[in-house]
This record gives sequence, structure tokens and C-alpha cells, in this order.
Amino acid sequence: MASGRSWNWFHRMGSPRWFYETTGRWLPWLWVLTLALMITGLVWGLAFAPQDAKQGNSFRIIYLHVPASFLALAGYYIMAIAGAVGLIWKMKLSYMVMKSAAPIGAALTFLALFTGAVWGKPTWGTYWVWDARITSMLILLFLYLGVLALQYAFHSREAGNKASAILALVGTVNIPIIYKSVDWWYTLHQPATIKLTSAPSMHPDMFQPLLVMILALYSFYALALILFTRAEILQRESKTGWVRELAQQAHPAQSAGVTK
Amino acid sequence: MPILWHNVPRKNNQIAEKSLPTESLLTVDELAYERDDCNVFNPINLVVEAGDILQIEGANGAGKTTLMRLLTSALQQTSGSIAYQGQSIAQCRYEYLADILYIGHQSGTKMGLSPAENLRWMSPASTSKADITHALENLGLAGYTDVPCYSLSAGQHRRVALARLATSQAKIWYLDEPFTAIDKQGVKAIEKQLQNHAEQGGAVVLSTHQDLALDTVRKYSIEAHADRGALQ
Amino acid sequence: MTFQFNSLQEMWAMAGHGPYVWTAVLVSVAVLCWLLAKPIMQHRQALKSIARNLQRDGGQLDKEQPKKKNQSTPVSEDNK
Amino acid sequence: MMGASGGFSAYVRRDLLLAYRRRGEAASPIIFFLLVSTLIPLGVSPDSARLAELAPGIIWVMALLATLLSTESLFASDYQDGSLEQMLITPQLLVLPVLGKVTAHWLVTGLPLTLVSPVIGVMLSLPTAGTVPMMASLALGTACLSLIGAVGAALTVSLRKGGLLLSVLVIPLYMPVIIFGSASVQSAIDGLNWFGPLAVLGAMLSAAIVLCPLAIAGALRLVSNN
Repeated sequence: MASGRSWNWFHRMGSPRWFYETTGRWLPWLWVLTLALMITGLVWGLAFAPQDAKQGNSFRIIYLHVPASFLALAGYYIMAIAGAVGLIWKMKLSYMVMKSAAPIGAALTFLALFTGAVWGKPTWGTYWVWDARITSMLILLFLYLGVLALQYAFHSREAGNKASAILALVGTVNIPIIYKSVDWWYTLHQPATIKLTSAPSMHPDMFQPLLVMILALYSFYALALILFTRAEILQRESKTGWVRELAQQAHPAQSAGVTK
Repeated sequence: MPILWHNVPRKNNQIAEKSLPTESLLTVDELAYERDDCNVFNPINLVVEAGDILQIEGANGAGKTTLMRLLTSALQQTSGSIAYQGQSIAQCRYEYLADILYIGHQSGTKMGLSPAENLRWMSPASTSKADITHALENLGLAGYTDVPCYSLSAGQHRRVALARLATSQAKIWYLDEPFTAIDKQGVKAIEKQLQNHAEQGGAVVLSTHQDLALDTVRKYSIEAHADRGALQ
Repeated sequence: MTFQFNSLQEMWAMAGHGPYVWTAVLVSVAVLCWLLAKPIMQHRQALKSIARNLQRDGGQLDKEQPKKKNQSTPVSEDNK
Repeated sequence: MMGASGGFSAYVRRDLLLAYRRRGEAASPIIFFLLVSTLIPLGVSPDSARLAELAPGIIWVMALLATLLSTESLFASDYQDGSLEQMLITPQLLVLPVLGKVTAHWLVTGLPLTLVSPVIGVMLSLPTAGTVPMMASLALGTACLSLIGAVGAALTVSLRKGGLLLSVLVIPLYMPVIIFGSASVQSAIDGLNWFGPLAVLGAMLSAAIVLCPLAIAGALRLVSNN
């Protein structure tokens, strides 16, 4: 069949071993890229970017807050898409990716909330304000926690995977609705607060390091996702020959007794 | 969207040569099911013809219930195929489901309904009231037809579910441990029903540890897969 | 692009916003590091425990494979 | 095995009959709704001006919790007695019985809540301008809540202690409903146009009617087996 060949790459990609070996080759580069971008962005943003006219130096938190929020949201979609691929094509690997994406996304959402709160104190005079974006972030955190909790609630790994994939999909459909509703709700109540500087109107000197930090977090996300997935692959594929060989190579001392 | 939960089982070309008679009611080929990457049982091959009574045997945990649920398409197999009259049940799903009857461990009777209401619910729409009363009386539930089910004993519950056999128009009956909590007389009455069904061209697949008093029973034993032993 | 502060001390203080900015930075770095350290630890532990299991089973790696294959052929086929 | 068990209306009728047989249990969300609303004046203040200000939000939050309370049992008894298994192998699209069950659930919880809400409105001194919008938004909104909650109930049906988890899964998804529900009441009280938020609620309901049964059916098929 003609379609058979063109789907080959797809099925090969679904093989955990293929993923493990390929990403193993990428990893060193990804580490270098992530660290380089992260250090550049942080130093540039914290020390060299000009300070904001209204907010002073506290505005520098934007270099952490915005990239984290970005990835927190994008991460949910990555998780949901991985779950959908798992449900439709019954691909084991994509469930592993989904499972790995959940803690990373939850941690980044927490980070976005935390940096937002710390930024709020000097800006608004309070750590917590029911601002539209912060409220949406909080809901996103709850969505992540739901997926995580559901994942581990089942004795059967498979049931946990399928359940959290469905939940992630339902959440994906809901996220735009939630964001729009919260936005609308916020304009309805209009509390008098200082509006945060939004990215497009930023001065280029401020915006460029932000761009670097966003790229840094994307790269970081890829790195973390790959690391989590590789660990997951080892745990799940522990009965296969190639993982056993890998373990023997890594710990020859421990398995030396085998040959005796 | 429905693609999400009806996948077409993978083709298995190893057995294709075994010229399967298309008139076989049910043909199961190399059926395997994995739960959390562990095979539940050794691959299953069986053929059920009209008039067969097939008893599935196997130790506790061998996967009898899993097999029943695969056969009724409540679960999706990992590999292998199930064909109904020569056609994969994934393709003729609704046709197949209309022709089967399944009574599982939990019988599906509602506590809040009376035996008559329960049977009404589980029987074809054309079943008359007299048929329902008759079916219940046949299984020794005369006088109980209109009391709520929660006042009945476990055995009586089972009987309510098994009364479906009398009203059913299904060709294949799948009975998972049908005799649990049923007394000797009840077992006899049900065995007779199974025999009648088989003689009329139906088929019965049942799992039970009891020896049936019927002489036409074929047996098929399933074994837990080595994967699962390795786990423990 | 110029260094915005006169000294490192000044940068640390950030004109009074230092505590906020540096808390955000430290917590962020900690969380990000944790996200990288956790899978690496898991990875290591998984390899170790697999190797340990192999040793415990004493060469099961070689014995088990063919045995499994035998068992997976259909054992009981009593149709007809 | 088609028979009486097939179809949407058969499931609605059966679940209504079952709820009627267990009236006490079926009424508990309504009683909960009434009881909690007596706590509010005790906990906040009996001052009617303050109550009136909070009433739209409070009534909506309580209606949401009352619905959530009853959602857990939506598929639980069917799962335990095996009729869920039978439902999965009826020769028809699974979304029909699913939608039937959710409809019955709404008729047993959402609709009575809507009908009782004017009483609570009076108790919490909700301005009279808010009564009709409140009933309209509750009628639409609780239907959304039933549908969304059913997804959570289906996902957790095979878990022994699914109740708490269910609320973790479902409450974030409830948020748009409560925003627009209470907003329509609030706008009516403020003399603004309250059809806007109500229309959004209606749009959400129609989307939920289309999408939720698919998710519920998928969840029941894939998860309840394990």
C-alpha cells in the first residue's frame, strides 16, 4: 500500500527505543543550547536591560514570568496532543510524553504564578490580585493538577494514561473558553490596578532579552521533556532486551555475577 | 472522533491459510490481550459453531472474564481477530451486538426495580408481559415478580438475570460464571435451557468451574500468560 | 547595551526591589533545576534497579527469552 | 439484545423511575442547597443589603456544589451492578444512553434546583429583578454542569474513592459556567442587559451537548474496564 510507506517514519517514531537512541544523540547539544540561552537571557535581562520608567527594577521579573507563562500554556497543548495521539494511534511512546509533560507544565505554571505574585507586591502593593491573567493561570494549575492526580489514581497504568489523555483533551477544548470568560469577567469588574507593560509596546532593548529568555525556556522545555520521557521509557521497557543491555553496560559490577 | 474507541484489529496473516468455513458462528484467531504491557493469557484460537456449548475452563486469574469481555467487544483486543459469521466484529459491530447476550459477574439487575421490571428492561421490546412472568416463574421467582430487587437474595438476583435466557432472541449466549449462588434445581433448569438453545441452532459460551450434566459440552482451557507469572 | 548598575552591590539591591527580583530568580532557578535533576535521578535509579534485578535473577536474561517463546504458541486447541 | 434498553428516552425513563424509588437520596442536593443557604446569613450577616449584594454569586456557588454532590453517583451504581457493562454492549451509539442518563440527572437535580431558587432568592434578599434571570441562567447552567460533571464521573467511575478527585477534575471546567451564570443575574440587578451572558451560557450548553457525550462515552469505554 502506498500509504504504508509514508507512515513508516511515524511508526518508527512511536518506538521507545528509537526515541531513546535518537534523543540520546541530541541531548548534549540541547544542554549546551539551553544553558547558553538561559545564561545570556538572564544576565542580559537582569543586568543590561534598561529599567522600566514606572516599575523600576521589579519589572525585570518579566524575564522569568512571561516565558514561564508561555510554556505553561503551550505545555498543556503539548500534553493534550500527545494524549490524543496515544488514544488514536495507541502509541505507547506518546502516553509517556504526555505523562512527562504533566509535571513540567505544572511546575512552570506554579513558577508563573509565583513570579507573578512576587512581581505584584512592589507593583500593586499586594501579592495576590484577581487579575485576569493570574486567575487564568491559577485555573491552568488546577487543570494540570487534575491530570496529574488522575494519572496516579489508577492501579492500571493504561487506565491512568487513557483517563488523563481524555481529561487533557477536554481541558484543551475548555482552555480558550476559560481564558475568554475570565477576560470578560475581569473587564466586568474592572478593579483599579496598574496595567502591566505588555510585550509589543516594549522598548526593543527590553524586548530582545525577553525574546532570548522565551527561546531559552522553549529549549529548556524540550530538554526537560526528553529527560523525563527517557526516564519513563527505561522504567516501562525494563523487560526488553535493549534496556537490559543498557543496564548491564551502566552497572557492569552489579551484573557481573550473572556470567559466573 | 469515534475512531478513538473502535479500532480495527491488526490483520494476522499467519493463520490466513487455515481456510475458515464462513458459516462458523464465531471464529477467534490468535486472540491476545495486553494489560499494562503484560499478556493476560496465551493466544486463543477457537471456533464456535451453531449448536455448540463451549465451556471455558481455567484457573482463577487465567483470564476467563477478560476473554468474555473481549468476545462481547466490551474490551478491545491487542492483537488477533474475532469474526462473527466470517466477518470481523469490528466491522459488523452492531449486527453482532444485536445477536449476542452477555451475563457477567455483575448481573446488571437494578436494585431499585422489581424482577419483572428488570427483565422487561433487559428483554427485547416485543416480549409480552406473559412471557416475562413465565420466564421468572420458570426460575422459581413466582410470587417475587413485583417486589423490589433489594429484598431478594444473591441467588435470586442471579436468577432474575438468568431469566433473560428465556426471553432473549440472541444467537450466542455468553455466560460468565452463571451458576454462582444458584442452587441445584436452578442449575438443572438453566442447563436445560442451554441445551434447548443449542438444539435450536444457537450457541453458548460459558465459564464455570462446575461440571455440567450435559453430554454435548466442549471444553476449552485457557492459561495465564508467562508474563504475568514473571510479575509476581 | 550597557551595564545598568554602578556596582554589583547596587545590582543586588536593585534600588529596593532586590528582594523581589532575587526571590523570583532563585525560586525559578531552583524549580528549573529540579525539573532537570528529577528525571536524571529517575533515569539512574531505573538503570540501577534493572541491573540489580538482572543479577538477582541470575542470568535470566539468557534463559528466559526462548522459554517465553515456547509458551506463547497455542497450547490447547481442542476445537473440532 | 436491543429491546427496551435501547435509546435515549428509555434511559431517561429508567433513571427517573430509579430516582423516584429512592426519593430521599435524590432530594438530598436540594436539601443541601436549602441548608447551606441558611448558613450564609449566619456566617456573613443578616443585613439584607449586604446579602443582596452577595446573593447572585452565592446562589450560583451553592447550585454548583449541589450539582457536584450528586454527580459522583451518576454512573457509580450502574458500574457496581453491571448495567454499565450492559450499556457498553448495546447495539447502538453509546452517546444516546449517555445523553439519556445525563438528561435524567439534570431533571432530578438541575431542574429542581432551578425551581427552588426563588425561595432562596427571597431568603438571601435577592432583588426581584434578578429572579427570572437567575432561574433562566440556572436552568441552562445546571445542564452544562451536569454534562461536564458527567465527564468527570465517567473518568473516575472505576475508582473506589473517586468523589474528591472528581471535584478536582471538574471544578476548573465549571468556571466559565459560573462566571456567565452569576453575571447574567448581576447584570439584571444592575439594570443592564442580561440576555448577553445568558446567550453565552446557551452557546456553552449547545457545545457541551455535542462534545461532552463523546468524551463521556470514550471515558466509559476506555477507562471503566480496567
